[in-house]
Amino acid sequence: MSRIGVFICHCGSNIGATVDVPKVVEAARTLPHVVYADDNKYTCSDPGQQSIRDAIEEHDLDRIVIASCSPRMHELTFRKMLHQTRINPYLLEIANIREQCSWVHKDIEAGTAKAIDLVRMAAAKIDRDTPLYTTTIPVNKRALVIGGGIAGMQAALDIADAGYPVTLVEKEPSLGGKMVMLDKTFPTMDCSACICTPKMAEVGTHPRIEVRTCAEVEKVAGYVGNFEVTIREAPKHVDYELCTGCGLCESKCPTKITSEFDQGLGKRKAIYKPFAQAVPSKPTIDAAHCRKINEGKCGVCEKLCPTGAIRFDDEEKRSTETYGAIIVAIGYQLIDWADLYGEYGGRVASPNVITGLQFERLVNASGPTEGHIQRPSDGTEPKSVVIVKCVGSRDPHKGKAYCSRACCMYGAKHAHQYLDKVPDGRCYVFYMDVRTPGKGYDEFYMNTQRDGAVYLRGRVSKIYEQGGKLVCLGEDTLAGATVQVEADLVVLETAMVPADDADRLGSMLGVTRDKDLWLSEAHPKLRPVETNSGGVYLAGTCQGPKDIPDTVAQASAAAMKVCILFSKDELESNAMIAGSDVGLCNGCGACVAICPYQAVTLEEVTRRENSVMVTRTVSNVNPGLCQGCGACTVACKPGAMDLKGFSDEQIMREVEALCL
Amino acid sequence: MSLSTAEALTDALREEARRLLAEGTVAVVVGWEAGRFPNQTTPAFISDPEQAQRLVYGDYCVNTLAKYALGEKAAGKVAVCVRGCDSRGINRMIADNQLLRDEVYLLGLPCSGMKDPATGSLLMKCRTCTEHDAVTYDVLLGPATAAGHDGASADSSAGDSEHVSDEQRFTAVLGIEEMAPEKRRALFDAAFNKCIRCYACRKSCPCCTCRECFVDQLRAGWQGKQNNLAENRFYNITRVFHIGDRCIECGECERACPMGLPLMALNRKMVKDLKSLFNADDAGMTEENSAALGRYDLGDLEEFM
Amino acid sequence: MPVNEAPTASAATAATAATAATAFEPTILAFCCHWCTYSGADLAGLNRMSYPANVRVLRVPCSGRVNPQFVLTALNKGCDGVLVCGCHPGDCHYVSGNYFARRRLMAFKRLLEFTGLEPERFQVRWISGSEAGKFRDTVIEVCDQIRALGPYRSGVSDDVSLNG
Amino acid sequence: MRYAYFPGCSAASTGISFTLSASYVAKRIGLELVEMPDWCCCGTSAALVTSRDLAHALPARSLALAEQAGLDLDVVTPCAGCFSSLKRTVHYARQSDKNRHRLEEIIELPYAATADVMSLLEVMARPEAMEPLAAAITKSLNGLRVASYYGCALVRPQEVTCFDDPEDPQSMDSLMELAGAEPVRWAFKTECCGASHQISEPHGARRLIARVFENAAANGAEAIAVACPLCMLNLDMREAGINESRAVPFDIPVFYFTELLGLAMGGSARRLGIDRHFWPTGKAVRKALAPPPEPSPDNHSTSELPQEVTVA
Repeated sequence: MSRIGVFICHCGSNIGATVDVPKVVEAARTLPHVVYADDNKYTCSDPGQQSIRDAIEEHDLDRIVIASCSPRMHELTFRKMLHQTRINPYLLEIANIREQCSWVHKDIEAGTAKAIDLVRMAAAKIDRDTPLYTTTIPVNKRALVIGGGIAGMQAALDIADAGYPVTLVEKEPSLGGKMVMLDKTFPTMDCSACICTPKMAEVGTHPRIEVRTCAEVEKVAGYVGNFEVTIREAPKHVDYELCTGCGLCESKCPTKITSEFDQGLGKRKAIYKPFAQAVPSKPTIDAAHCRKINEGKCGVCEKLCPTGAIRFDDEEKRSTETYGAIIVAIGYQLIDWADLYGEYGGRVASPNVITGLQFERLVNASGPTEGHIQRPSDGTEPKSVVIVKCVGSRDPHKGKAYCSRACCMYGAKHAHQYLDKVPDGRCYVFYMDVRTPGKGYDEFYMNTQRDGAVYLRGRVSKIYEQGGKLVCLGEDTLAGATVQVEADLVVLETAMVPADDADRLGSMLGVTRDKDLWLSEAHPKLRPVETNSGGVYLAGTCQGPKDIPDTVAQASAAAMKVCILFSKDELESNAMIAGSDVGLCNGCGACVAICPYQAVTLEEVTRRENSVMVTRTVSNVNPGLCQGCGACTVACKPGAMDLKGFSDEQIMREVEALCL
Repeated sequence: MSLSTAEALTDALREEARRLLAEGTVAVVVGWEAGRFPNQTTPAFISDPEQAQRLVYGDYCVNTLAKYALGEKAAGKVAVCVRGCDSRGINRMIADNQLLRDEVYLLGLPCSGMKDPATGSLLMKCRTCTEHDAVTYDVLLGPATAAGHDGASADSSAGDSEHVSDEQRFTAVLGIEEMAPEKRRALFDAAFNKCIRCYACRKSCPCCTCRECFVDQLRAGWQGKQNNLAENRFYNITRVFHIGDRCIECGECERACPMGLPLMALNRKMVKDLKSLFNADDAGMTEENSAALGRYDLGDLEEFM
Repeated sequence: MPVNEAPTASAATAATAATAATAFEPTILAFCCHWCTYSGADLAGLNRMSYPANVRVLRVPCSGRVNPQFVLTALNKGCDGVLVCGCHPGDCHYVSGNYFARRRLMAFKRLLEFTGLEPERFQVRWISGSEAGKFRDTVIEVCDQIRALGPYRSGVSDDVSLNG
Repeated sequence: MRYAYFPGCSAASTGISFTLSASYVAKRIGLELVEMPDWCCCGTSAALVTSRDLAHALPARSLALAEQAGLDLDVVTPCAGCFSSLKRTVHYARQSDKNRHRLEEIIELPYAATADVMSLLEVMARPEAMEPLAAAITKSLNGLRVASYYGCALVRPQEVTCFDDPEDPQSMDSLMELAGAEPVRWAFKTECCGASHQISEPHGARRLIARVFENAAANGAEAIAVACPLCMLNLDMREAGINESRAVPFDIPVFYFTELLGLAMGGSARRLGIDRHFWPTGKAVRKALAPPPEPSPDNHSTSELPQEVTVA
């Protein structure tokens, strides 16, 4: 028999003015199992809470109903109060007789009747409440960071500096991602390599960071605190223990292939380091183009290698390890504009129509042209350049509807760099709007205009080759005239789109994607680095287009979230979660598909039923993942699955109490 | 079907049953055996090869056998005679993780619709059946009817067209939908009043495979035990909601109901809605669980905004 | 008026029906999801809006938690109307709760109407945490509709319709 | 290959050489064109500017009459303007029954929109036409460098025309290649020729024609092939006028693609209507037919012109 205590709050006059509180107290006393009812001026105040604690002792109460303001206001307060008593903090029900009663019903009689009903409902429900306890889940204090760009590196460094071991998985042969490809970074124009390579070196040498290049995540199982991750490492064909990085092999290798790192503008060998400052600064063999591996000929590198580090028969390695948290930092890629913009030349466009990243490689001192801006077609220095912004961005008809945020700034940077390196050159920038939302951003844009960049507000309608020039037809909407510019080089600032494996990785980690396949954060404003999948965090452009300052800030934020998770040995799980009654469950699995958190799985159990040992599958809820929404309980026909705190019986009691 | 076809199929069935039982590939064969009168059959569970003689196949094999497999599988592999409805029932139970495909050995039999023992005309459930031939089987004991429809003797009202159109399939539902709300209320109140809560509908339904039905449990407010209109309505509507998105339209519930409640009208109302609202596919056609209420689509119709 | 008298209508029911005509005030149960509609209702209180007191709000974690059997129990035990409210699809705190709720309740609403229930007696509405006005207007609208319909008889012979 | 044929108003007037050469080629590849009974003006851009209903109803009337006559064949029309109007009507009618009923109401005829509409170019570029074309071609055009000019109406709007690539179409190029000419890769395949603006806004519009010639010349085109009487008119008739204000005049004759196909089938310039052009075509024809079986009479420019047509 439960012994219920009911406490009605006046909340000053907020409730008392339009609800006859003493009458409600009177009515409460008549309710079944209610052994004590009282009212307080301010229940949430300290004396108010003390009066409840005293009443619990004095009247040996075992569950409490508080009729006051909305549970959204003080449910937590009163639970904390119950922690200091012998009553389980979940044996508490709150009747909302302020926001949903006294404040909205002027007529005292109707208000009071409703308040009594609400108290009766709460008392009926609490009669069926059971003590609930949070369970604990062990937390493996090892982090996994996917993606070795600036986001992944910053996150890995922060976590490692906080004392936790990190594994950093990078698909390419070297860390650095897109940032290390850039020449300068806006708005301060400090050289990208100068600020990125030290970070790469720091990550490469950090005692608690294990870098795995040419590696990809293949499978993720488990849940927050206990992820079982399978990592597949592609064969490097070089033994990094022996290799000293002398580069002799690379210099002598006969095979030349277009370099992906140089965005197709330069060449690389079959055994290569993507760029000079690569970390790890050791080469890998590109098996697809290596003559020895494919045709059994050559093998020059093996002969020359002073330490015998070449391993032609290297195999791919798979390892499965446990991690407590995962940070996704897989970055972005540029949209494939050729299929979308036939008017700029499409697949048969002139080689002198290049993307922003290709321009970065041209202007970069360690790039294929040692920093000289040359036309890819004939290597001559372009005397006039046209920069076209929003190619694929803000264009729902042909490309993406969103703005890629960073192109206005790096567009201005490209103009500035060009005018800096070709003093007698002319630079035109076609734009719709110039968006410079950061510190020092607009000043940088003004400087670029002062350098002589001609900003023409209008879209380019057509680019074609005639007389050795690239004729750009467009308009200048401010002057109200069509414009024709003949340029030697055209730079298209193309849209950012998610990396190729974003979709695959998202589904593996249970992270939803938005309509453009960016990974979705838990809440756009309040939880930007978390996801709906516990223990999985986002950093950088994988969550949406952004520039380097935002990326680094998000990386440190994600790292902090991981550190919060690791600051406790165990994770306290949500108390009001679903649970399945093994006796009733026939393992039909209807509940499994409902759960957005993959918290419900079918497990095999062996138990004695009607004196016979039986093995069958039943549903099982993982307390670490279940968030307590209850959608699975409705899918369960026999009612085997029930939600603690909002169980079928509690709700049915509440419904009955309302109707009596 | 003609007498000669019936006899041929019966012999083929007996021969196959005897072989399977003799070889020990299956522990029991579930089929039909003759009842007291010529136009009657009753489910038969044969485990002795000699007894295979008792099996028959003809125009009056009205029971859908799928659910019996659950009861028999403890003894070992079960051979079940399957037509369109039975095979979809087997798929249903496989999709609901209650049965494994290799726990049953399916004997495919052609079906051109069974006859009502009382009237001799085609059963209502066969009149509106959309899938005469077995959708899955291990062996086919006769030519599939979809190809050759020797329905010379079949009741003409079934119409020769093998595929029943949606109008025919949902005639009962459409008829009731057109009635005024009060008349619909009166119709179903009268029906629910007659319900004696014998749960034959649940017993014969391949979707109803819970260990303990919500109706049998003792839970506050969950389900009154009284046999009155309100609690009968509660049971019937809840059962339809539980199986609505998995119903294979075999019509057994309505056929088994001693009080003649329009159960298929209720089930098919939900099947029709789920088909038009979320283009749910017909249940039990494959072993996958394609229950419409177990999934969602971002582009679903919106009517609650 | 719906044909609602069970064949064994007792005298008591006839008497209560007579008094009902004058002062019928419906009892309406509203399942509101904690994250959106419940906070929308609180906001209505914060803004001191006013709406009829016929509605009793029952808080559930998500509209996906609302089991059609709760609705049947409510109607059987004397409620005159049931309202289920939740977040707008896409805003659900639990990602997909209201998508499942939408499909279930669309199918269930048609099933109830098929067996004769007046459509106004069971309604579903997506109301976000900031739509206090929409919550008030919905409550007012539902109350007016059901007041016009009169008490709901679940058809039990010893029908104790709370207000009829 | 049997189609209903919608000639359009220019077929017997300004586009006569398109009709002559098209019928010449059609006969040789077994393309049967059955003229639609009592067809009327397709309304082209004039109707569209006036009222959308008018623009849809005019072609609908012709299509409905064809249906009534039991001519349930897809419709072929040589002129890009007619193609654009008829195709827009079929697209509008097939979008919804409401649209179709609205048309039926206006033209007071039952109209089921069963027949689809295709341009002559689209029909001739189809595989089943390419085989007989290849067979019928007896002489190669000796690598005559031809720039194929598609204009705007044949390929845009893509959702309605559903024909070839709106930015870089290839169908006419493949026909030219088949005829032994060398298709030129150039950038103004689908740019506007100024259409009727050449009349209402001559000063501004002439530049549109000039840049087409410029880009063709810059890419070494020796001739331009077109598939629309209006493109033909604007390019061929006004080339002389444009040359007056140029230091280095263009000398690029303009042909209907069917004329070039006809030449490759051994057709004579007179028979194909090539002698009716404004800009002299002799040099290009001679190169195409070298060694010329017999010197075709060279048409000298304006003197033979019917008096009423004077060069603007």
